[in-house]
Amino acid sequence: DPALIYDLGGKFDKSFNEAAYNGAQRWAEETGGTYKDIEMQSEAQREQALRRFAEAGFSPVITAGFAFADPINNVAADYPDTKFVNIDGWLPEVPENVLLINFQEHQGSYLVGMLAAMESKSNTVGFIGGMDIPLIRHFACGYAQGAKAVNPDITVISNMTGTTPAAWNDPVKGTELAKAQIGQGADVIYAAAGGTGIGVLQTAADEGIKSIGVDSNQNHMHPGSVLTSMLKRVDNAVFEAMSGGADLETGTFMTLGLAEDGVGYAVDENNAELISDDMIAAVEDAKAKIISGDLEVVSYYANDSCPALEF
Amino acid sequence: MDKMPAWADAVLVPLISLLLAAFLSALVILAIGENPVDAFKLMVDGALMRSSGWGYTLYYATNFIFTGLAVAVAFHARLFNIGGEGQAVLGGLGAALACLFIPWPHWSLAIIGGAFAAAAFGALWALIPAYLQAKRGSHIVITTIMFNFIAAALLNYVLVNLLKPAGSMEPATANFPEATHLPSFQDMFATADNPLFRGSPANVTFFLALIACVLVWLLIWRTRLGYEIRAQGHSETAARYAGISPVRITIVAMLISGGLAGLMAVNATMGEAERLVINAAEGAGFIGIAVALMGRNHPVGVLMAALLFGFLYQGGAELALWTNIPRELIVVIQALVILFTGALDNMVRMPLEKLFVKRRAA
Amino acid sequence: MDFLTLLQVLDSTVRLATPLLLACLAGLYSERAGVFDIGLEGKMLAAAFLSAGVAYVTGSVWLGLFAGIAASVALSAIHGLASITFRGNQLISGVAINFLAAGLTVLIAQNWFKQGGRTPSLIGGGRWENITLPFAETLSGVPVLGPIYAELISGHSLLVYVAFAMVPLTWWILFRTRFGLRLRAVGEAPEAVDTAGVSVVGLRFAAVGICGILCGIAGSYLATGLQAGFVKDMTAGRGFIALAALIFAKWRPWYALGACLLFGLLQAVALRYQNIDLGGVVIPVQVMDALPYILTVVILAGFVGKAIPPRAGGEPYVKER
Amino acid sequence: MNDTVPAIELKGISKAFGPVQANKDISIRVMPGTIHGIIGENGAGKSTLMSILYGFYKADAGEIYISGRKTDIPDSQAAISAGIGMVFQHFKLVQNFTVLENVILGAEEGGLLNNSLSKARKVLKQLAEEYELSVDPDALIEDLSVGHQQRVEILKALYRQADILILDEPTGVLTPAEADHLFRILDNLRAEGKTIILITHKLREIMEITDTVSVMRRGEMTATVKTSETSPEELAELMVGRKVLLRVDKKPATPGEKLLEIKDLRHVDDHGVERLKGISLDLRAGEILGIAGVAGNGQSALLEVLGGYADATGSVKLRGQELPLSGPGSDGSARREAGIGHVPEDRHHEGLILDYTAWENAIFGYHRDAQYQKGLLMDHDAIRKDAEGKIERFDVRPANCNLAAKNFSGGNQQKIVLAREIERNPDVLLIGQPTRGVDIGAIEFIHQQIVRLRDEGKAILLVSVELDEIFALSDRIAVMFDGQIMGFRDPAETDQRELGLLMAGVTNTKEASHG
Ligand SMILES: Nc1ncnc2c1ncn2[C@@H]1O[C@H](COP(=O)(O)OP(=O)(O)OP(=O)(O)O)[C@@H](O)[C@H]1O
Ligand SMILES: Nc1ncnc2c1ncn2[C@@H]1O[C@H](COP(=O)(O)OP(=O)(O)OP(=O)(O)O)[C@@H](O)[C@H]1O
Ligand SMILES: [Mg+2]
Ligand SMILES: [Mg+2]
Repeated sequence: DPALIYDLGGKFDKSFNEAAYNGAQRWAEETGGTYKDIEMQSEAQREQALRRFAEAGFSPVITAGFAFADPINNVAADYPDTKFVNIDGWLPEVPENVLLINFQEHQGSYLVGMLAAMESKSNTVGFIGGMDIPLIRHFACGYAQGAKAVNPDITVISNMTGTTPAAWNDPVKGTELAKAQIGQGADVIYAAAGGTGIGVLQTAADEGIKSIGVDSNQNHMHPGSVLTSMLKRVDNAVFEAMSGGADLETGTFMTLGLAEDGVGYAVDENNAELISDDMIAAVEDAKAKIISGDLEVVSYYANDSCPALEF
Repeated sequence: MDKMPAWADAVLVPLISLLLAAFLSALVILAIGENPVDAFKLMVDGALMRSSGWGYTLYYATNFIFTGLAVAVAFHARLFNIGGEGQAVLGGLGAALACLFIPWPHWSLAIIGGAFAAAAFGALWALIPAYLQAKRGSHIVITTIMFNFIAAALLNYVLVNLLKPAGSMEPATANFPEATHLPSFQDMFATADNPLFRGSPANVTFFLALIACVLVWLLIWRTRLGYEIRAQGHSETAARYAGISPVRITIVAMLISGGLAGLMAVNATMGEAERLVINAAEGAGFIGIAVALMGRNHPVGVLMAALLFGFLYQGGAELALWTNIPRELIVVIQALVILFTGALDNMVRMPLEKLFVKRRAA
Repeated sequence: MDFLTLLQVLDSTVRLATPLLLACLAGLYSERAGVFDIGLEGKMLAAAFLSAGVAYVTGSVWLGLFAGIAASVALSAIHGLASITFRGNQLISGVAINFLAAGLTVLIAQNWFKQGGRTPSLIGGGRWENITLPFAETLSGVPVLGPIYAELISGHSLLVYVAFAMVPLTWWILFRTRFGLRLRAVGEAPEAVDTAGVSVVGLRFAAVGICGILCGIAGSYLATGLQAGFVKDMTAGRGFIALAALIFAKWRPWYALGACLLFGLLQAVALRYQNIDLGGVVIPVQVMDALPYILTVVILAGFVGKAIPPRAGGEPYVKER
Repeated sequence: MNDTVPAIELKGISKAFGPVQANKDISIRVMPGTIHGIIGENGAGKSTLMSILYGFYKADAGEIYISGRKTDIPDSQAAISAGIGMVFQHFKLVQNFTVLENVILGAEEGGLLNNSLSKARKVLKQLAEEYELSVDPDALIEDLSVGHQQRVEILKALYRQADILILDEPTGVLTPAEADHLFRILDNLRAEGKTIILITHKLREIMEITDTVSVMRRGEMTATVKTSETSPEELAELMVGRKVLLRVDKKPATPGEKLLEIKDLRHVDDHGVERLKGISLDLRAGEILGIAGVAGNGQSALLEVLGGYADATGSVKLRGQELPLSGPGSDGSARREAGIGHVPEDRHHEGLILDYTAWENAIFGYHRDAQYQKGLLMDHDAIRKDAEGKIERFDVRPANCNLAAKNFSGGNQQKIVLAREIERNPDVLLIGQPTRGVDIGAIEFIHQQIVRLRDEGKAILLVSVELDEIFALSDRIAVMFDGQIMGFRDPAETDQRELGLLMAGVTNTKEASHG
């Protein structure tokens, strides 16, 4: 059986981890298979959980969150018969039995940035990140590029919640940051902040502005207020990994972008009325160009800086 | 005349308190729809029936021995050091700096250097509250609580702005050099055909903790300083009469206490993570309070209580792994142990004392 | 910083100061009566959880409030039992209560809602509405005072106004009523109260009970006023900041208001401006985070006006050894 | 008023604190309109008995009758309703409250304070005039002298319209003038028909003011007699259980060289009060200098300064060597090294660590001596042997050095302290209250030891509140009053009356005693 390990934010963070959970659920429903899952509570537990699952014969052992990359690197060699999968992680060398899956978040963020700029009437859009790490700057950078592509004069305000993992789980701060950005004129705010984002979306709904969700489809949380969600198809990744089972190809990096449907934006009944056909047309056009290579969204990782946004 | 024989005070009271805590914990497990007996079996199985389980149990116990001793030493001078967490955090910083910036040729030297740095940083972090208590009468409980938060902010700053390798996602230092990695129990005891302690973090620091137990015992019951610390703890006026300076004892006891708490970092950073992560102390500073209370501030008691909590921690992790019982159950058990052995001590003691007084009268 | 930004920062200060103020006043009652309470954090947390849980299930924020208060008062009762009835160590009891709340909230939340230790988001009647004070709209045009009234004073939830009203009320109770006189006396010299024929135990339990109620309101405000639901560990150290504020305020109600507003302001500023650039010198956000604690240590050290706690504080009242 | 029904009657009161039986089956009757004295040694159970009557402690057994009616007194409220007021040995006042607030506490009128305060202000003014009990109603207690604090306690009782007033050792902390004032007030109260119970150690006071007197010993009531039909000697005998013979056999002193020279010694305590106001005295080898004085006039401070745990200014020379009076080298261990031993006044809080075993206590203060060390550690065997010797020589019972100090009786605790200090053979021995709460047999032994030390050529500074003890032991007597020495006297050429006047601050004793 496969096993799934969530990161500290927990299974029901309405975001990243929940996307992983949804993928696993879908797999279970479609195949009738069973899987084991667990939420992390502390750093020291990571390696322990990996080992215990490997020893108990689970494979693949799928982990959500970059922080598992190092522990996997440590344990992979001890359990050659077990396949390990990690989402978002990076290792200089990928061991034989490990698969690392990454997403082109900047591409998806670019698209929702465009939508934000088209929606904004105040010419100001906001971004609220969780913990200030390169990954989140990577999100913000794509978002800012998308917004500026639509409207070069637009102001993009960006705030990070904090510098420690606690920043992923502080909705009170999310609310205050959202209020601050609204005060500065923002009328669309993109939250890439895990549980903190719940506070951001809530506040946007309370204050009558638009918000953009992240990772999972969060449109349903405040129908009519959540403009869209930047989908990071962690669910697909988990689904694929589980489906792969024993035959899963490992020892490599897998990168999922727009082309692979690994990222995207969500349109459903909750936000259909918010997004006009013109908006969809513009975004679909950009999406096609990105896939074809005609349009390049600069990655923050390329040289640890962003052409469209100062941090 | 004592109301109760010493053995009752040292063993019977904590034992009954512990049973009460265990009973309530069982009720909690029942309330969330699980079977306490199965849960207990699972914990025993995961923590004690496999060598790697022992490896985790002993790893956690090592942390708790240090922080428990830290609280105990301060208690002997009637100082409630609630700042073990902050002191351990600073200890981690000290150990990290020693490992990252000094080219140690071999782990045996690195552990000495790292331990020294960890103890020194922990002690220094305890020094300020100690000084303020001794010289200005600032309540040490409040100042050490404040210093826990200040330590967290400080470590956060240092990790994020100074020690984090460029491009890293986590607020953590780079990995320590190979030569500072301490031998784990696996390195020491596993053979080719018997992979003992595989993958578990227990390491040579455990022996350091045992040595610390012996040294603390010698210190408190066999040295002049310990004699003076206890005297001060029992009666400050008498201590002053005897020429024992309260300022000196307060500061020295807190330095030792902070140093012991800091030593915890040798286990957690050098022994386990092999780098410094943001919450390296993981609450062990607070568990030290429970450990010291249960262990009646005696190193042997602390050792036993630390093993018990190590078992709870590892067993709790196993529970979380295989059942729907969240790991927070351990926090609840810990709270109940502190409540019954510490705060509600008299609830058990008063009736017992009555019983003994009556028995003697009869 | 322009006027509007300033208003917003102050507005945020009011919101962030409210839970601090309620918890601080809670601690004030307890500690003025001689029972130290480092369990403010735990009581708030428990209240936050149960108020959110009940508000979600019933859809009534009022029922949520009462449930939150009940949870907090229950922990207060444990504290009272340990430190008043059984004359245990008040600090240890406080530590235990903090752990108990941290563990139980997640345990129960997980068992109840199966959402990883959080409650579902509250909607509609499960949350406190912001109250728009009369004429806020019409007056907002008036320069300076208009926006201050409309933005800063108006538009908070009921509990914010309750918190601020508690300050003069607490002052009046402590210094103008029989109950207040006895309460202060029992924190200074319980034997004087005892020999005056008033029950020390009764008074202390009353104080601890009030402390529980106020902590309950504080927790409810966090989960159902400031936020729309409970998440694990959502008090995030606010109980300890409130404790710091209490010392900073030297156990006095009006000073408590000042201290909580100051600490709230620090949080509001730290949130908006991660690193503050003071003409070349950059103050890192971590300094802002730690400032309440640092200030408290400075006050405790007696370098800036000494904080003298109630004389009998922290000691159980023991007549017979 | 019915003169045949007692105002108070206690029947068979018993009370145990854990294993300590503080009161054993005590019965007592107090007639209305009288002053009833209670005497007894320290720890005899006087305070306990009165606290039971006042509802502070709960008796294990026994009955209380007030004016003939059986009354339950489960708490102080009940006692107050029954018309009982009590002034405790240790005042029960809220230090940072005003006098007025303290007076109304627990006796407020209604839920708000305004009314109560203004009413109390009026009543207080009345009482002040009626009984010469004036205190500033708005002063904070912490700013008042002990005498005034005591007035507040009495006012508290009178404000509650107490008919029965209990005073527990009210004069222990008062100057003679204040004590006289208090007695005048008590006289007035008695004249008004109030009933008063007065606990005291001072036989003089008993003889002076009481109508009847009860004697307690070891938790039991040994006798109740009419004051007019007894004598101090008889009372003393009743108190301790056998004839008291406070004479010590000793040869005349042969004072030698000046060992200790004290000049202009001054000390300010933690509350900023000057406790020593320029003390000068010499102490010679082979003499016992007794210091007499009412408690609280600086004797304790003098011992603490000389013992090294209170800072002072001025000059103290030991064999001509200047001793530092503050900072490094001025602590207790430095003094011990210099050759000054010290038996402190309070064995429970200073002389002993009650939780330490006897052998640990036997080196307390000398624990840094090389003879008790073995390398880095303490040499427990050596210390035990040492302690066993002391215990044997001083006849400490039980002779078990592994027993915690708290498990010895007061007298035996005192012997442990004495053994420790005397066996050191210090050049100078400071002794405070050597026989407080100690039984007669032990007193004789302790006195012998002190005299033996003197005869060996040591200098002894003795502080005692017991004038009899001062007379019995001293070769020279100094009287302290208000932080100063009022004069030196030769015990053979003075008497208790003269010393009493000096203790009250009257220097012109010859005139006063004749006039
Ligand atoms: N609160 C208490 N708890 C335990 N034991 C007590 C308490 N109060 C008094 N005792 C013990 O009870 C006995 C009688 O004490 P009590 O205070 O009544 O004596 P007393 O006659 O008033 O003495 P003194 O003259 O010293 O005031 C003593 O052995 C004392 O140690
Ligand atoms: N407050 C107290 N707490 C505990 N034990 C006490 C207390 N007061 C007295 N004791 C114990 O009670 C016993 C009797 O003590 P107490 O001082 O009354 O003895 P005693 O008969 O008066 O002897 P001595 O004449 O030598 O003082 C002793 O064992 C003593 O340790
Ligand atoms: Mg007494
Ligand atoms: Mg005695």
